[in-house]
Amino acid sequence: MGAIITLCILGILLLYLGLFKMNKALLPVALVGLLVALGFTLSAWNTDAAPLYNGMVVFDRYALSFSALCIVVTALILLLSKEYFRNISEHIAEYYCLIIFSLTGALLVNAYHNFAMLFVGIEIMSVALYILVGIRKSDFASNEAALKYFLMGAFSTGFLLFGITLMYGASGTFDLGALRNYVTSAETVSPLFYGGVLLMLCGLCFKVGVAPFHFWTPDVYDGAPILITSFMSTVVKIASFVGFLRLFSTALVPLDAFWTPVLLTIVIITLFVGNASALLQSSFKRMMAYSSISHAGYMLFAIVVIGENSVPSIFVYATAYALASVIAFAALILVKRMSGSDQFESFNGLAKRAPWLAFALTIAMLSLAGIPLTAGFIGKFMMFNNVMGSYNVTLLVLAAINAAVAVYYYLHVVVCMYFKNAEGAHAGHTTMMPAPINYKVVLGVAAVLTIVLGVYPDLLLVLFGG
Amino acid sequence: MEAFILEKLILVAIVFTISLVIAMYSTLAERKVAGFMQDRYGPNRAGIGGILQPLCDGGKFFFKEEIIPAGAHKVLFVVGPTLAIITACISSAVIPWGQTLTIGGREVVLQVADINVGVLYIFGVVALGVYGIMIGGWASNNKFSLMGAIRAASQSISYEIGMGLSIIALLMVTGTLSMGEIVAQQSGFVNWNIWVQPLGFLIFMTCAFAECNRVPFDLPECETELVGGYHTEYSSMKLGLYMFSEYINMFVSSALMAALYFGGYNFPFMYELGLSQNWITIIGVLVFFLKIFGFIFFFMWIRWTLPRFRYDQLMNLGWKMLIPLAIANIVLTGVITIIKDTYF
Amino acid sequence: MENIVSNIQGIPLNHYIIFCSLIFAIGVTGVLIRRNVIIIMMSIELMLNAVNLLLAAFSAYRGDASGQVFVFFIMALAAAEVAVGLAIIIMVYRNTKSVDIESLSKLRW
Amino acid sequence: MNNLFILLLVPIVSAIVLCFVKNAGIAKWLALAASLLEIGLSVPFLCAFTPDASVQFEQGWTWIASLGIQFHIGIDGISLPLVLLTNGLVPLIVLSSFGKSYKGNFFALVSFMQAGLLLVFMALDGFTFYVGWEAALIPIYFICALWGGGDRIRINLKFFIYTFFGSLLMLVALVFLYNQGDTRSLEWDTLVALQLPESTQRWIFWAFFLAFAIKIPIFPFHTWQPDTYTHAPAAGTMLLAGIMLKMGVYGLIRWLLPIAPFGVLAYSNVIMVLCVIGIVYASVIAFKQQDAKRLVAYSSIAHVGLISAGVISWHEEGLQGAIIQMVNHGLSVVGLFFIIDILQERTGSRNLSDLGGLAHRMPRLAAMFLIILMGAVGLPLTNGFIGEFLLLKGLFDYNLWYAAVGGLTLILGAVYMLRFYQKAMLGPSQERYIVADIRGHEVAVLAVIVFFTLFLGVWPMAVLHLSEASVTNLLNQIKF
Amino acid sequence: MESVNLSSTPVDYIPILIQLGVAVSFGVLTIIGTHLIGPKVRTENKLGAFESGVQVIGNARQRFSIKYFLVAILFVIFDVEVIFMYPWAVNFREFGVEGLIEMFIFMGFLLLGFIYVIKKRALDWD
Repeated sequence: MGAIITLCILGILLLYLGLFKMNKALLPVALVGLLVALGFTLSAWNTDAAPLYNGMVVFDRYALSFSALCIVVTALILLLSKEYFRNISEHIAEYYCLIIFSLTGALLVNAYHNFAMLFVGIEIMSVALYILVGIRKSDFASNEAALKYFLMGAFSTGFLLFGITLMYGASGTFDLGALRNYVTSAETVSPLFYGGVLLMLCGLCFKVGVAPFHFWTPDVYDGAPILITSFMSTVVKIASFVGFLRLFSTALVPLDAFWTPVLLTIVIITLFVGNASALLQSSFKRMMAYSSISHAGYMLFAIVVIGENSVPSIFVYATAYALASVIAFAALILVKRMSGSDQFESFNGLAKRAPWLAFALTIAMLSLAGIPLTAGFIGKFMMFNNVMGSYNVTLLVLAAINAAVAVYYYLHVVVCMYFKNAEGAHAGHTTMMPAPINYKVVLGVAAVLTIVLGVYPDLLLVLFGG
Repeated sequence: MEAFILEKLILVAIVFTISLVIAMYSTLAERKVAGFMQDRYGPNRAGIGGILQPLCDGGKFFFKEEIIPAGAHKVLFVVGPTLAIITACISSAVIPWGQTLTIGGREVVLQVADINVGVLYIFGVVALGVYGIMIGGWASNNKFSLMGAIRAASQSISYEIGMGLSIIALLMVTGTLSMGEIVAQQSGFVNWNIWVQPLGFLIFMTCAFAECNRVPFDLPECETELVGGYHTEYSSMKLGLYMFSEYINMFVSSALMAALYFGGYNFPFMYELGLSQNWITIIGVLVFFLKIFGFIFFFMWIRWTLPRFRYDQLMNLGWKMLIPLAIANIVLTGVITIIKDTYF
Repeated sequence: MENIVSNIQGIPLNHYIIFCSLIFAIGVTGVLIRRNVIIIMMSIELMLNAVNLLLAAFSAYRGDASGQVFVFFIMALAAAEVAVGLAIIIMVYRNTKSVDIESLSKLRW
Repeated sequence: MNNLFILLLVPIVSAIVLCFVKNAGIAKWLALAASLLEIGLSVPFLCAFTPDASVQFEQGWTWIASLGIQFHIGIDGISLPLVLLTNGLVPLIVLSSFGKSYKGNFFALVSFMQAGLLLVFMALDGFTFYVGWEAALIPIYFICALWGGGDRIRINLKFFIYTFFGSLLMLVALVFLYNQGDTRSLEWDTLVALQLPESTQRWIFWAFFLAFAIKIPIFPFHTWQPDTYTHAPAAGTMLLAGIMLKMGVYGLIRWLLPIAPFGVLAYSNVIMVLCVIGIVYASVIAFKQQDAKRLVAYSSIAHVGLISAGVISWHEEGLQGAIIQMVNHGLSVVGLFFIIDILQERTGSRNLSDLGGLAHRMPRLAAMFLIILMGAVGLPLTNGFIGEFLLLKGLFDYNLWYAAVGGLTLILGAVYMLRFYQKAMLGPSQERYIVADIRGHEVAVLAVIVFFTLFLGVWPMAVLHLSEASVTNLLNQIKF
Repeated sequence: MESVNLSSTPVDYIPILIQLGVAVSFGVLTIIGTHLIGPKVRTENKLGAFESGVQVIGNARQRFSIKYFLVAILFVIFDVEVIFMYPWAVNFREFGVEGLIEMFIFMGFLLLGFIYVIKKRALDWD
């Protein structure tokens, strides 16, 4: 809880720093605040995890680990923001503040134990993002993305709420624990409850952006400023998944015969739609958007087959995915700053101009593709393992096919960087303008972490008492 | 059940008539007060001392030509004033006019409806009031009207926050949302809420002025700038309805202030004089109306005393003065109440 | 409270459920078929209000206040959402001079 | 001193160091030194190895404790020849690139790949094996795509995705196996002891087989191979053909046979047919080739077809033949590709119709070429002979007809290889080429290859006695 | 205080409906009445928009200052926050000191937002 309170105060503090024209202090203060929040999160690690505040939130290890991940990823993203926001607009403090608030919402979603907190968390997270997506006020794409995100977000919230309502109508509670009691003890679960589960599934699928509820994702990810896209596709996505998993693993497991087929269908559609669409993209950013859809499909594996391994596997997968995404988007920011485009072509010849950047991006892509010795592989292995636990061989083979397809578009950017030469205006540049130090730090940290986790994943897994 | 409905029907009819009559005569009173303040007579031709003047005005409204401008949205143009008068008329439903009156063995409560969320009801209805103005102003397709309508909307929502916050402090004292309860608690004289909520009352009153679009907050219709504002294009009885609704609003807010802060029908020594219940009730009603008239007079007094605000002053007063003050009032009330409860 | 509960319970629960589902469905349909952004937003509000109503009904039936508290949360956050949404729509309108969803076609799905 | 992990560590360290070396001159010497050090380090293993069935020099650490995954390496008679082959060929490949001006990153990739290959050959844990398997793929992809020619991007992407898809299937199978049994483990011992039901073994077989078959490549899965070989840089081709395809064969022997014996049994006829078709088909195609590199590429398909058939034949001779032939094929194919590279460098073409009559201008090359060629064809007293003989013997024991058709490989191989030699070296001399004979590092590389070609031809037991016990043990281990 | 009548039945709302009915009929009847009684002489000038006698230029339904919009948004937010206080205020004594502190924290955040809005000059009309 300390983390959430810290972040609330931090957000307001940032807002007021901006008010008093202390823009230079924004980033350091934000990072220190995140550090404090991380400290709170980690210090609660060994305490008893009982639901707090009348069962509203629970800070078990599950919540804490994901909270820590979200905080770390946010810190990495904020490190990238130094010049980024300044180029967009003068309201820098507000953006920091909104990101922090969004993170607060994410933490709340991580730790909810009552639907009220799930709803509040999701809303805090999303409402802040609606604004962030549209921070390029005069950029039409950004406007459009903001509007679409807003409409879709609000729409899906409606589904989520109706689902919650029906479940409440059937069980008379919003509390996850009580809900579980209801599901396990009631002789016949009311049909209302089933309807509620379905609607909630729809709502949550909208939020995490899996097919067939994914159609907003590419547009929004594409239209939003890159930094915000990276935040959305990492922290927000992870938090939504955590909320998703918590609901199903805590309360709805006994009903798995009902929702597993539904979810299974969704997973398969997601994998194919995400991959097939990503294959066709000519823009790196859009490719990342679609790839995030297919990764959402992989992460759903952990929910389709809920078991003791679900949490660690989704955690490792999410970590790998988040790190790789941060690298990818950081690289994209740098490349776009130079070439003004987020097409694959602008990556041409990057290996010559900025070898280390290209190297880091290659690691990220390999990690996303799930090649061994990167964190992505461990995530994929654990996910596969998870599914295999219930002998879903067919699903696994489909996943393997998709993973092979995915390699194609992940390597596309590697191909551009290493094997193609820059043409046109940038051909003359033998070196790119050097990346700012903060980018170097972020890229370095993320790349090293990706490799280290790929080589020695026990660093993370030990958290879950393996 | 039938008796209950009949009783309420009669009560509604009486309340309705009274509010209409008061609204009508407020116009006369206004002019008379103006005359008094400006050292002149005011209307004095129709009837003795101009007593028939409102009737003449009303008649004139009816017989004037009604004009619906060519560019106006026909339906909304008519809906606007209708909505305004409806909301004005129904807000008085929860005000307790007096205690129970025993007529032929039947106890009649002099309150149309004693619902447990009376205060919220009033707020809800008052908030609706702005729609009438907004719709009418927009439908007119006139720049002045639109201007006036927007100003009205903006002003009324701004002051609604202050009003809500000031009421919260009052609710902390009363512990109930029922109008009947609130007034019943203020029996006698020392129990009046004004003694514990003076600041709240001031805020509430200011906001009430603004909600009624009365001078000094009558920017939506200031004739010197906006030529009547939202009702520039209105004529005949539709204009009349707007004016009616405004005066009824004034009447209702006066009643509200009297009921919430000045004890409503309660008067000093009401139980000590040994009067029978019916007499207490009748005197109470008279006292209540006396208080209402006092407030209406106050409204008019202010009108002819203070100049109109500028728009920025208006917004500044609402947002930067009243809201912080109201919050401070809540904090103060909370702290004092807690201290009082704990230590005394 | 008992009184109001018994009165609400006078109406079968199914009626509330069907009624609210209908409103919700109307909202969903509105979102899906209307092209004016403002109307879409209003449809979304309609969905939320269907939820509110149903929550209140359930809450009354179960004599459990938590449903009504939830309604508070929904209202508050819906307000925040609307505030942001309106701002976004204004921003879009300033750039495109239109509130038609069809005009948003720069990004293609 | 016999620490296998150090053997792995040396190439990794050298790869990291080489990453930072910009100077081409320093880089190549550094790379050579590292690979020679690696040989030096592997010789003690050969000496200390006792040729019995046991797994030796074992080393194991817990890798991912919570998943029960080990980092487990060790060597037995089957892997030792391949480890030695890898370590032996890498310096040759490095040396063969001395003529080019590769920078440190090239050699870094080669070293990294060497580490991956070694890991594959040493792995005794499925996870370790898979990691090595993929780790070897990344550098070769970069080597081929960065320094290759032709439509390298498309070709190599195809190669990568093709093989990656195969390995994903293997991953699926591994994950499945991981979930079998009482303890979660991917240890080789555990997996072999699983005794899965036959129906399960059947699909496990296909999952593994596809991964290996694509890598080897066996007939219908070979389509990536000729293009990739042709357009890769010489060193890349050598790595691919010389060592990497052995990963597949090794996988068949090490993992497929013991884990899914019933699967092998059930489908061995199918596989055999595929192998045999591959042999004939590739030989015929090779005969029609004008591009020398393509010719050798197809010949390679034919050879590995025979090797795979030998493995599948399930006889000691077949397996022994497969092992020695892997070594032989590695040697000869590296030599051949190097020779082609030399020819191309000198003449600017590797098209057979452009070449001719080079023998008298390059006598040393011609001689060495001939010996290596003989080895590839499988003439007695060269290394290829004993390998092919054993393979055919195994095949013969399995089924006469397969052996008969498989035997064509000898005849057809002789035909297209000799045609190659004749077109390139003999015949009317093309006056427009001013070519110098081989020298320096070229001689060194070829001389080593020639030496081993003859050495193994004379004394094949050098390899065979290493693996004999292990192969027998493997065959005994498999219970039907 | 003992006789606090917290219950409210739908019957209590019937008088309100009655009053609503009366009000609606009054409004509608008046409108219809004037429509029937008043004279109708339409001229173009009379039906045009009134702009103090000046020639009408353009449509009246045009964009207006963003400030009004800002006020509207702020109202929506603050008014909803105020709603949260009603239940608290009514039951204020039961919640005691703890409730008071909690609400003060809530109001503190509200106030911080409010100060931010003022500092950002969102409410300044120039």
